[in-house]
Amino acid sequence: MNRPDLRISIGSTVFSNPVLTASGTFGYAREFEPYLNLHRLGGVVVKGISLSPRKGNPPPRIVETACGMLNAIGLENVGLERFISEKMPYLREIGTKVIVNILGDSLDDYRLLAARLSEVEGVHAIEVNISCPNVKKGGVAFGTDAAMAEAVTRAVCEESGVPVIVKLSPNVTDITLIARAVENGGAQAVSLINTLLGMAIDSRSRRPKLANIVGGLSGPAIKPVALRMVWQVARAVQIPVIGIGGISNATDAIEFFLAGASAVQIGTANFVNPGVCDEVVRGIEEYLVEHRLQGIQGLIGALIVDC
Amino acid sequence: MNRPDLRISIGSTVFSNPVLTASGTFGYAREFEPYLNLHRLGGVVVKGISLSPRKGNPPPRIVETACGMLNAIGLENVGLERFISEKMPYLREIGTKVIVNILGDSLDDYRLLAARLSEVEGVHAIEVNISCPNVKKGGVAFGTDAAMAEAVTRAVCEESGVPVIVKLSPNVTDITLIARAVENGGAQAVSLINTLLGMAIDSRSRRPKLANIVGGLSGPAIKPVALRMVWQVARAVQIPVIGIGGISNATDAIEFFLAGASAVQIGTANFVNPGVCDEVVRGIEEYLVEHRLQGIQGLIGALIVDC
Amino acid sequence: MNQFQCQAEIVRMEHLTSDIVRMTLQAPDIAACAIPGQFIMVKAGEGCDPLLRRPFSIHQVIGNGRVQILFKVLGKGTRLLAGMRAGMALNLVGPLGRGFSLESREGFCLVGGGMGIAPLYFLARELQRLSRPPQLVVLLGARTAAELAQLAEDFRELGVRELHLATDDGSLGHHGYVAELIPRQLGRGGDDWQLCACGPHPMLQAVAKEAKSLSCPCQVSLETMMACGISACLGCAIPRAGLSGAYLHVCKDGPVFDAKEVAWL
Amino acid sequence: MNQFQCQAEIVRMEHLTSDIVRMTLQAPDIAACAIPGQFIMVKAGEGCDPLLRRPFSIHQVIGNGRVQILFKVLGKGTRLLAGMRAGMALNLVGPLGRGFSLESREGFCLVGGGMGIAPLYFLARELQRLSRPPQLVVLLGARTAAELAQLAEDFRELGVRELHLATDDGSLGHHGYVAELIPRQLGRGGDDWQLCACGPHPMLQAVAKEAKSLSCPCQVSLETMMACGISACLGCAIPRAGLSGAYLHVCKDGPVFDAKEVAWL
Ligand SMILES: Cc1cc2nc3c(=O)[nH]c(=O)nc-3n(C[C@H](O)[C@H](O)[C@H](O)COP(=O)(O)OP(=O)(O)OC[C@H]3O[C@@H](n4cnc5c(N)ncnc54)[C@H](O)[C@@H]3O)c2cc1C
Ligand SMILES: Cc1cc2nc3c(=O)[nH]c(=O)nc-3n(C[C@H](O)[C@H](O)[C@H](O)COP(=O)(O)OP(=O)(O)OC[C@H]3O[C@@H](n4cnc5c(N)ncnc54)[C@H](O)[C@@H]3O)c2cc1C
Ligand SMILES: Cc1cc2nc3c(=O)[nH]c(=O)nc-3n(C[C@H](O)[C@H](O)[C@H](O)COP(=O)(O)O)c2cc1C
Ligand SMILES: Cc1cc2nc3c(=O)[nH]c(=O)nc-3n(C[C@H](O)[C@H](O)[C@H](O)COP(=O)(O)O)c2cc1C
Ligand code: FES
Ligand code: FES
Repeated sequence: MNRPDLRISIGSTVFSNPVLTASGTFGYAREFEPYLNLHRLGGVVVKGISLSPRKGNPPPRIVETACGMLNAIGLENVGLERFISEKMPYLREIGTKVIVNILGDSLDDYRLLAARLSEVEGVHAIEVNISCPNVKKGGVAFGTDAAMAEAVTRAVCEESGVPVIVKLSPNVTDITLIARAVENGGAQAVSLINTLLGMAIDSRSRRPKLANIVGGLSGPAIKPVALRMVWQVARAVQIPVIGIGGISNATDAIEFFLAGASAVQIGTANFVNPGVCDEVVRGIEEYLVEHRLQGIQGLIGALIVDC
Repeated sequence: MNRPDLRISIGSTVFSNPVLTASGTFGYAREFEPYLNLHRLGGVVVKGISLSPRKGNPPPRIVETACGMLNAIGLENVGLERFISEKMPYLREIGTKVIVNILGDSLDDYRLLAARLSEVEGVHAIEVNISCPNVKKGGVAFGTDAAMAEAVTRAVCEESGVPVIVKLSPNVTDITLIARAVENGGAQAVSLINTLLGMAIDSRSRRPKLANIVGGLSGPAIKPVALRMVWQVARAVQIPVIGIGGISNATDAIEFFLAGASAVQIGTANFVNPGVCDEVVRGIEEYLVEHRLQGIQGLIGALIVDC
Repeated sequence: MNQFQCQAEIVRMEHLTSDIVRMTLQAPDIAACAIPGQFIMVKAGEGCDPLLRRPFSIHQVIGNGRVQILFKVLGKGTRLLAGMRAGMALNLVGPLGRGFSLESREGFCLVGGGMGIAPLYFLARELQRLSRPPQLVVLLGARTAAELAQLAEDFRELGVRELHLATDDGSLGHHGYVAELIPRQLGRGGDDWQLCACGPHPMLQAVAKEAKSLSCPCQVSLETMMACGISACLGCAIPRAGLSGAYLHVCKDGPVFDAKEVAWL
Repeated sequence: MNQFQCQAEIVRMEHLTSDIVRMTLQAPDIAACAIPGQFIMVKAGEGCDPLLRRPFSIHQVIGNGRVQILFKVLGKGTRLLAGMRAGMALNLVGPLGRGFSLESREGFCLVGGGMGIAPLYFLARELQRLSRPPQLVVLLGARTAAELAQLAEDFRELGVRELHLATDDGSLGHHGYVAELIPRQLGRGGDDWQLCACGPHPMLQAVAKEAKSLSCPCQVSLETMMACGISACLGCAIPRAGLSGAYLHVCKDGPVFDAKEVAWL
């Protein structure tokens, strides 16, 4: 039997395999050079980029929870121009697809980011983080309102020359409504989930464990919620779904494919095992061979449900 | 120093301490007789009761996840009348407060349950599970819509002669909106969180691990989300808040008090350690003594937040 | 109720094969009142991963207040347990559930497959200790000889003479399933005999079928996922026989059931 | 980059006190390129509770490709590590971060408090191995004599003659904080000397203050919560000196910093 075909496409971009890194958990890729073969990754999603550099939140920024962690990094990043001049040269070299995660305070921010980035050589797709607060709407997150989510998607799609992925927030009543709005807005794919909003308290000092009080929950703890949302969204939209949330090994990834994901992103697990992405690619390949599947397409949405 | 005062009240009901058991995780209390002093509990919240008996979902009904579990019991219960005749006599005897959790398909169900139960001797409060689907509204859960949540609260409060606690679903965009609606509806307290909707898949068989496909996530994994929601709701309403979600020991409980909870409920931890509730009561007492607090009131909402 | 939560010291660890372990625990309260077919819930590991206790049949109750469990390494819980050493302690809850009925019969035929053999050893011993011990036939099956050798030896030492073995690979005894041995052995007894079976679900199904065709009463010990083991979570439901659509609960109504109570899907 | 992820066998476990452990690991790649002040990230336990790796300073690099860490049992990660036995394996990532600068000076004064002593042993040894070894003063502090005795002995065996001790309870050496020993010792050196400090934050703060008033250059090794240790999560931020409001990252810009870089809040 030939090696199974791991390729998937999002819009016009073809990925050699469906294993991507999740934004904010893989630095700008170089940090992982000692631990895995970067060119074997399906793609790298870089840390969220804003128009201007951001300093991020005061420490403590992270805290461990049961099978998970909370982070309140505060979207610290080098800003658009330094990203392009300092980080892109290396990213172009590694020979894998590069997806730039963008974030803004307003529709204009998103528009400017998309326009500038999609001109940059080596940027293969844009992922729009809509979990950020919309400053003009009193800080309500773009991603928690279907109309705002659609508007920001449309704005980015109008400016972007590369495929646009919209990353959904799980902190909503009905994620399929947001997913459909975003599909209407022109997104070529959705990725989900971003972190669940959580909090931790130190009973000794009686203070929040994060300076920001609340933070985003990630890691194995959230996998059941992520899997449920991916399954719901995959049945609600026509565009490809990228599954994210607590994926730590190939078995986890396969569960997301079965639920309907066309690709996966690995986040927190990179911290625990910096070589994990390589292992996941290999594990998926082995599963496909063992189960006599020609390629990843045979697995996507292949969940067997009676009734 | 005297023993610290652990009493709290909800409406007219005074609880000897703030440690309650969570619905569906403590049977009808008798099951735990070998493992703890039932009369030392602040209160027992019994398994959700419906008008007629329910058989529940087909198996498998539970599955373990990272630091948590999913359940799709399907609200199996003996029904209102058998509950009153078979379970209440024992519950009256144990000398602790009894809260009956109720669930229905329609406003009328809730009304009938409240009217009948609040006449029963030994029922000290009613907890309304609004995470159930509203059959008349196409199965959307009562608890995911502020207007429906308010309506069901009002219906129960009109009929009930005992304090009414409304139990909130965490599967919403803004839980403070629902909490405020429920407060408007006349609830004497809110309890939160119910389980997060999740899913698990078996990669070998390619089937969902639960016959019901999706189920409710509980246990330590959800504690950060629960704590965040309790903190948000406690600042949004005037009525007491009962904190629920992943509480496994006294330290966890204290975190919820600091976040603003007036009482806590212990759920999944009862399965892991059937004596846990006793330990939590003792641990809270020790904490209060150690920190020279006269009573639990000094802890409620006492989180120190700079700025 | 005779149920206890206790911290039990591990007295002995025996690795019967690379992945089958017999663990002896000092648990006097449990030992004092356990009956064959009952189980205990064991907390593996300190943290909350794995979160839930794991159920194990009581394999043997021995003097000095000791109980044994016999288990196979399957996942993270059993892997943690297999890594424990004598002197360490485990938290136990038990004894739980409804065990085998030892009601007087001319003979008992015990059928065990894989780790389903665990409770049958305790059962065989208690049957032999009855004031009027019934005839005893023990049929044991496993995948391969290695999994069966030590256990068969134990039954022999117990004085069980009618012991017949089966392995999936034919490396010991009958080459095939253990349920296939029943008709030959129960030729002698009809409804004066009692079948008691424990093992994988398909095996129990086959045993229940044989029992029906031989009109022999049959008790089966079932497994399901369990969160609590004490009838609090209602997670351990299995479909009840008949058209009511209702459920039995393995931790309370079982784990031992009359085969007729169960809907064999 | 000289960084590795490896499965390392535990060669030796030494329980220095009831809660202080020295662990020797076979990790040739890491041993070959580590410098004093660098750290490794260790995965404690198999499951995902605890989830994240734990950072530990490299305490010593010894022949045969071995590294040592020295740690105190604080929570579940260190408790799991303390329960390991020789022969077992741990997954390591390292060596990580920016270590101490050994740039030539007349003398080095090493100030360690509690487990902050760990990296200073490695540092002291490397300083003595320089072609022109500087003068060396080592000041060690701990809560009580028991925590200090073995470690002080180790520094003595290394040939450190200027070794001064302090304990919070006065049970060994100076009764008080170790930072209080600095003025007396650094009377002899001014800016020709280099202070190198590692320990609890308040201690480092005190050392930085002394360094400033003595105009002595000062390197401090800081601790924060870390998720990755490899500059990927940005979780390990600490405020940078000056008014910019910007942050340093302990795992990449540190853990060793010039005390002047840091905002001492
Ligand atoms: C009443 C009863 C008695 C049992 N007696 C024995 C015995 O004597 N010896 C023995 O080896 N095994 C026995 N089992 C099965 C044993 O409980 C499981 O093998 C064990 O829980 C697996 O745990 P794990 O963490 O190693 O595996 P996991 O990683 O959790 O899962 C591995 C497999 O085991 C199954 N499993 C996991 N948890 C449970 C659970 N709580 N209940 C049932 N199945 C589960 C899963 O379906 C999965 O396929 C018994 C089960 C029950 C219900
Ligand atoms: C660069 C660096 C080097 C270190 N070197 C040593 C050393 O040589 N010897 C030693 O004993 N300790 C060292 N530490 C501290 C050590 O990492 C923590 O003691 C350890 O992580 C505690 O883990 P735990 O699971 O036992 O405790 P937990 O239960 O996680 O927490 C106990 C306490 O330890 C702190 N802590 C937990 N995780 C971390 C973390 N990832 N980083 C920092 N602090 C944490 C928490 O604030 C908490 O108060 C170092 C820390 C850093 C950042
Ligand atoms: C430390 C950290 C930083 C993150 N930063 C970003 C970010 O900048 N933009 C974004 O869209 N998501 C960000 N995320 C969310 C992850 O990309 C991912 O959606 C989430 O962590 C869930 O996946 P996981 O459970 O595999 O980590 C961050 C997550 C973590 C843990
Ligand atoms: C097996 C199981 C059954 C439950 N049944 C009910 C129920 O009948 N009614 C209800 O309101 N909540 C029910 N719950 C939710 C719990 O009461 C609680 O809100 C939730 O489990 C979170 O708390 P925990 O993390 O401490 O378990 C159930 C939870 C579990 C695990
Ligand atoms: S396992 Fe909980 S009710 Fe049976
Ligand atoms: S620990 Fe992750 S960036 Fe420093």
